Amino acid sequence: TLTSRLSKCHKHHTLQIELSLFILSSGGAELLFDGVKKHHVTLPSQSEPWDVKQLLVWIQRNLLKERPELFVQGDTVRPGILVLINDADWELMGELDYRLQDQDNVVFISTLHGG
Amino acid sequence: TLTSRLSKCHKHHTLQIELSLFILSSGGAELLFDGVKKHHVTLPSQSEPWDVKQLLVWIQRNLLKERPELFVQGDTVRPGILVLINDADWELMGELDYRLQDQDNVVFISTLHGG
Amino acid sequence: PTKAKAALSNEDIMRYSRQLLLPELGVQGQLNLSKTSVLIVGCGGLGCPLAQYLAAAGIGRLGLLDYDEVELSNLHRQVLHGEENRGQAKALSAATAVKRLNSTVECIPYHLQLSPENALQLIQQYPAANVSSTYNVPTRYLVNDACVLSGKPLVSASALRMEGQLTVYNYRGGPCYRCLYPVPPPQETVTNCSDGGVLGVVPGIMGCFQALEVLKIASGRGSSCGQQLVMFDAQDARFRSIKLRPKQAGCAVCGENPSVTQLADYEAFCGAAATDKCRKLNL
Amino acid sequence: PTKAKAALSNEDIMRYSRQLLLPELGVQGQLNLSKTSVLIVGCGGLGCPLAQYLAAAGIGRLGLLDYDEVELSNLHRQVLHGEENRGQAKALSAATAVKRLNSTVECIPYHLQLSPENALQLIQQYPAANVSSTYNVPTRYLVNDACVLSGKPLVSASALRMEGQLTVYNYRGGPCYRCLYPVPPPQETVTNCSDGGVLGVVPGIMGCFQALEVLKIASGRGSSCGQQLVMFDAQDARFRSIKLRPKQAGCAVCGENPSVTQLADYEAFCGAAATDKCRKLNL
Ligand SMILES: [Zn+2]
Ligand SMILES: [Zn+2]
Repeated sequence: TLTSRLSKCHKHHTLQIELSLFILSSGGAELLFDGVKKHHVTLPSQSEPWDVKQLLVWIQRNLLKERPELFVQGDTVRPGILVLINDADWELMGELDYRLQDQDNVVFISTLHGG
Repeated sequence: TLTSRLSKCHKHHTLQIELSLFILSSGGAELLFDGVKKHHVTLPSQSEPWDVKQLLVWIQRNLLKERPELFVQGDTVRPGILVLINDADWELMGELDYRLQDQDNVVFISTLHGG
Repeated sequence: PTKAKAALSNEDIMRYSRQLLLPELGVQGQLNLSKTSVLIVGCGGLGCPLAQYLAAAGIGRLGLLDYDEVELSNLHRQVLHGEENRGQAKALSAATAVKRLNSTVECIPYHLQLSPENALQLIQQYPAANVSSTYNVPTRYLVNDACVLSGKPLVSASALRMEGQLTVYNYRGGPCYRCLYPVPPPQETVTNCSDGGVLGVVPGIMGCFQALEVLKIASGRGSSCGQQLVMFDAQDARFRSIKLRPKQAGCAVCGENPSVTQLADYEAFCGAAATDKCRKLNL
Repeated sequence: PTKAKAALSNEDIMRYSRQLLLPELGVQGQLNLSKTSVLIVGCGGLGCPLAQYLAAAGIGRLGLLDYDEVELSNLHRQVLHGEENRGQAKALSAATAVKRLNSTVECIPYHLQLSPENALQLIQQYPAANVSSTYNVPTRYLVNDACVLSGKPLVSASALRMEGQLTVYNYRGGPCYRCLYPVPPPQETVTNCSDGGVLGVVPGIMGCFQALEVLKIASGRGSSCGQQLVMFDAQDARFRSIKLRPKQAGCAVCGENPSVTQLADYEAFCGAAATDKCRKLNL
């Protein structure tokens, strides 16, 4: 199904100029986003399809208010943050290489340590 | 959105011969269905669109094993059973007159009285 | 009705420090809790965790109502009671346990059965959320009507076998129990825990959930479960939230021309007794 | 290890009658519970309801481990303890409360800190599910590795502010904690309850949920939360279930060529102390 989603995604991007995403953060990760848990964002059109690696850069530039090092390390998310794409662990979706589709749901969740 | 769904539904039926539904029961209502909570059923094609009223008759004839009076009273479900269509109370969807669409999710839930 | 606190004591600040930190609660929310009184109808599988977490959080006054006595067969799910409380009134046993946890909560045990004669007077003493965890059908209609007539929300839950349900009735323009169920179910279709069984931790989860919604209402944040049915299936560990119908104009008690304007005979209305002591197994 | 019961006593049948009725449990499931021993690491906000419902349901043996003493600021969420238990070891206080509810459960309090030196020996005494409700990072890796090395499932939950998370690790071929988090988080990103606060009923709900999954595993039905992350948001009263990655071939402890074959220094690995007594507020 990953392949079918990817091909659907390609088709999508040839038709479409902008990419609309739901970005959610929880478990404390929302504190990096000014305490706001739900963001509905629109990524500008570009010739290549957007992948998660590019999304992380875009988020750093456009959504994070301070201390980006608590969100990314190198070109990936920092240890302790789990990324979910459409309610599945991003590891199942291709991680940084996953090509985003319109209306995708991306969640950044910080592991909780309270009890 | 109800109107748009209905028109989508009409269009659907002119293209399609059979109607595939997910029928779920819980809260005790599943005991009327031989204890099985999830049924994936296919309704035969007919000239008119299927509505919930007809579905209740079909269920009585095809799924209920015994004591249909514990499921329906007159042409509607008996008091104490709530009907949900695609995760909404059927009262919001038109109740008996709601025209079923392919892949609809219909839930029959018995009110629980334990504590 | 309950002593209006102007400020938190040093001991309060210590005790509630971990929840005072929450922007969703804070000092004002904690003061709101201390001014809230809640009536818990039924100190069983739902009422036990409910009373426990409301008391722990610092609810001002807690009414604990149950007509029944503690039995050994209750202890697999009614975790406020202990072996030594067998034979004791559940309301008293629950009050003792709650006091052990938080002696600053005003705890009032009612060892009696809620009836059309006493319900309104009792419920009017509890200005905020009125919580039902009662299972039999006549008492559900009685509590619902009493809440509608006194203009109070009803945080209602139930649990049976491996399933649970929760709704906040009569809340912010949402439906009441009668809006959803205008006609009582046939008696032979009603199963209770003695008949159908229940895994104890299922009312545990649902009772905690009730406590959460009561605390959200009482602190001033508001519940997210009005006009919602939360369904829990313990076997696949799944919750589902269902959008319910709005308040019904034709409802007999909360509608535009109500026919129910005072409490009546609910056993006759439901064709059932308001106890769960004896009941046949059906479904 | 725990006395193998061949049949239920008359008192057992009475006590557990409401859950014996369940086809999902029945007499065989109840006997399975009575043969199960569970180690609860941490008798705090999660451990309290967890111990309560496991004992109520008739788990055979319950190990209750906590190095800490009861404080007033615990009581808003750690509902097994009472005001009179202030200053007492949590493990002892919890054991006393559990005994009050069900004296037939073998209860073993451990007033100590889990360490690389004692963890394996302790955990190996608990053949079935091993439950962690511990919050600090080094202890999470320690418990995870000890469970993987002893081949036991780990029913893990956490709660902070108005949120909860739950996963069953190392269960039926699913991932372990390290498969998900091969590298510990930077210490300044770790918040605990003293820093971030928590609404008491949130660990209440998550601890009950842990009890449910332990009971499903212990009775023989199996958990539905392996390779799943259950997220709970108390503010909008929503649960979400997320499909996680499978067991990772490259995992340092459960992978094909594990580099962790015995317990090591977890404080050094995580750059953090294995207590939650002092920690700065960050996020
Ligand atoms: Zn109404
Ligand atoms: Zn692993």
